Amino acid sequence: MNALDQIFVSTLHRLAGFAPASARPLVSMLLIIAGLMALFGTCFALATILERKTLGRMQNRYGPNRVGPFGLFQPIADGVKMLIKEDIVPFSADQALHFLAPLVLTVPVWLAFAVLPFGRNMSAIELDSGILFFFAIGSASELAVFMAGWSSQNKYSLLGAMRAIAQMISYEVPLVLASVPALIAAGSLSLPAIVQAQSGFALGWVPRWNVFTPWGLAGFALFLIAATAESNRCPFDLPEGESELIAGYLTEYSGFKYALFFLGEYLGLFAVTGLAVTLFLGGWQAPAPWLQWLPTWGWFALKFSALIFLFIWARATLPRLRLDQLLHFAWKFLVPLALINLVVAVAWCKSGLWQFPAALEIRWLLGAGVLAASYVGLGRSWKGGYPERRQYNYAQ
Amino acid sequence: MLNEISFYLLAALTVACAVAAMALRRLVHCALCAAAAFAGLALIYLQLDAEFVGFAQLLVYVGAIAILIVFAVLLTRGEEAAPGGRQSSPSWISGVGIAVLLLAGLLLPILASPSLQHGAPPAPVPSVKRIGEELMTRYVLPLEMVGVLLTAALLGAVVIALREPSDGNLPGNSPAQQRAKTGEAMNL
Amino acid sequence: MLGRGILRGLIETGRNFCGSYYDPARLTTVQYPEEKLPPQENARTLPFLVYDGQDPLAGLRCTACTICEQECPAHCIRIVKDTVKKPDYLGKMQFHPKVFDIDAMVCMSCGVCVEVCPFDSIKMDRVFELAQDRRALVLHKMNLAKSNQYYREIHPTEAAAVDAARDEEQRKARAKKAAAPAILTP
Amino acid sequence: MMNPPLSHYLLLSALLFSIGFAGAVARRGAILVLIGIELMLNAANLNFIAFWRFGANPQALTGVMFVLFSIAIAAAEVAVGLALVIAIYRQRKTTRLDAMDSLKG
Repeated sequence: MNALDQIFVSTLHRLAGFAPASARPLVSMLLIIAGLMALFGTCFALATILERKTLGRMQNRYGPNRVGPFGLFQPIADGVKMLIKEDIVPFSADQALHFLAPLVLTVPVWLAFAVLPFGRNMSAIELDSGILFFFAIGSASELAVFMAGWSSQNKYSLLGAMRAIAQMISYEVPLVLASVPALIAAGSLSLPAIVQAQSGFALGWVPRWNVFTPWGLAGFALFLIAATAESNRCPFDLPEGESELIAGYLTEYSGFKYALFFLGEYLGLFAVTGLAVTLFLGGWQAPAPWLQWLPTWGWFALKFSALIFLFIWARATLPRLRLDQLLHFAWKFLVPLALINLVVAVAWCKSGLWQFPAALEIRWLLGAGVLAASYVGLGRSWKGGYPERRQYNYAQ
Repeated sequence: MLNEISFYLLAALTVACAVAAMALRRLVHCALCAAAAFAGLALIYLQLDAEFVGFAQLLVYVGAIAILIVFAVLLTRGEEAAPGGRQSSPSWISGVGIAVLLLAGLLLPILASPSLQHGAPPAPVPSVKRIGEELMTRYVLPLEMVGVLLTAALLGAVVIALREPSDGNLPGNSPAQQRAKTGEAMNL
Repeated sequence: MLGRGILRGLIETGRNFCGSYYDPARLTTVQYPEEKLPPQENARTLPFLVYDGQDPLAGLRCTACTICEQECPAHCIRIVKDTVKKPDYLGKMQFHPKVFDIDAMVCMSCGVCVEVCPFDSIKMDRVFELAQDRRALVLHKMNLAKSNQYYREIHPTEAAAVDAARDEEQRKARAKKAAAPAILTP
Repeated sequence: MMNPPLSHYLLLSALLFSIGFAGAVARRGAILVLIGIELMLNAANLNFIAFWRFGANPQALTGVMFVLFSIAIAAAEVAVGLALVIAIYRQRKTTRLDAMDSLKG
């Protein structure tokens, strides 16, 4: 374990060494919290600017490049603008809830980072049921969305909140179902154990990541789709679609509370991307044996930014889904596919004991065949499956 | 020492939220305080080193049941528009009285019996694997039955709450619409 | 197969993203203040008065015939005739405008004044950076007058045609003048 | 790292139980009665976990199992209960329990 790889862990121990022995765990935990918040704070700032620049580049334009070199000071300008803007609270709003909603949204999201393994023994807390903690924290954000929608006391934000909750609940099911195969393969709920289970290289050079197994690939795709929906991002950003309901549950918020909501949304995206990297892309494992000298947290950061680019890419390309198509898609396509994927994953793990020569290739083809067949089968019922013509009784 | 402070703090928070959930006038605030009480309880489970149960409680109660309650409150909002009469039944004094008697009935044996005063044994090593094995070996029948029960509850809830055409005068159910739905020509 | 459309879309935006770094066709933005698009030849914003020679006042082609003032749909032109007459390019004695105001706020750059002007004295300009801190947007004769060279620069073909026609008329007038004295003398 | 004695946990769960009971009995709104019942259920769960933690043999996960199943069943119960409340509200435009006396003799 070279020094560069453990640089953060050793600096943490050195810094925590200054504190008296009794307060050492507390001080080291505070240092970790400060480090994580600083890291993901700058990540949030960078993400806003990189997203707008990448969106621009994908639409044949530059993206913000006026504030600072290549527009890198744009997040500072946005931050200052957000702080300076007046924080208007509607008169009829439910003051207490209106104030609490952004807090209840962002605080749990910060907690979700505690459990992600950023590098070799670099996860804040190694919980035995880490992933259950992650999903429990993730589900608290729906309550915050409801509080935001309800406390603004206006029709549009309540409708936006209802849509957002309906979407987040119906996409939490495929999200959890898509992550279960990775747990089965690793045989444990704790994230560092899942990453450990993906170490090593099959056939000498193929890393043993979950994404290189048939059920892993399908699970990874399902997980990403459900993740975009969980964090209300582009193809599924109906609740805060500007053209739809002004800004959905964010309508009555301005100034710093609005910025907090955005921080919450981006942190939710980072947390779920971190989980996707841990579950399917082998966390901080190096992709090839001769690349293992690079620091492990470097690999995590690389995969993390690749996935973030994928989310931004989807946002630049895909049009917004209507609410009934969105829910239709979740319940009638993602959930059945996730269940089939679960069955294939169990069959894959059980068939690990086959010893005859081409066992791996046969298992791979079998799994991929079943999944492709079910994908095409379910897809056919979905292709062009516009819901039946709605009868507008008044409009006739 | 840290454990005791955290326990008393969490206990106070949970009881306060529970009382608020029962006493507040506006239903939405009650529902949210109830969610806070459930979350407080989940933290107490964590403090008791029951990790898996704490997260399960957080996931099921705060993530799902609180939203269900809040949705139910929203779907039956006609009530608040006409705040006829007081929130609690006329004989609420006796209700609370019985509750206090119940509390006293519970407290006396707890405080009296010496066997309950002992401290905690060393923390058991948390292992989800043990829970998994237990679920799959000794409790496999209850697990399947709970699965069946949940499916039945899911379908039952949907069927009960589904909007039947024969309901009261709802927008989509006026006689004119009825005929339209049954395909009779509506000569406009 | 479900998802083919999504993939094609992703590939297209992906090519946009990569292409924007090397292929000019995929990055068409003009950074306005630094780079400027060459304006089109038939672009028009506000009218201006053309003058020949060097002195803007003396060489002004406008003969204050007020046709443009009457024809202007937005009524944004105001002309006050001068009393003294001066010879124009054909030697004929013509009036000249003492005051020639165009209210730039009202002018909708329709170009009707250019069409109706018999003396080719008012043409459409191309300059669009008119923002200023003062409210003085009534353009007086002095700021309206611009040389013929400028006109030839901004509308080359049109200016060439106008100059050719004017030279033709001047040549015909000079020829007529050369022929006319023969009649008078005998 | 002294843990508070077992009796404190039992006091807390008794307190929660009585609060839930008081709410269920005293309040008129059907949804509030359901919340009260939820609180009573949670109080019972707390007892199980407290006895499991302070019990002689924490390896036997009976308490934890019981609470897991109780949470699942409580979720099912709330779902059906709220569906009933909504169905009744749709019929009678009220959730006040004392207005639902059509079966009274």
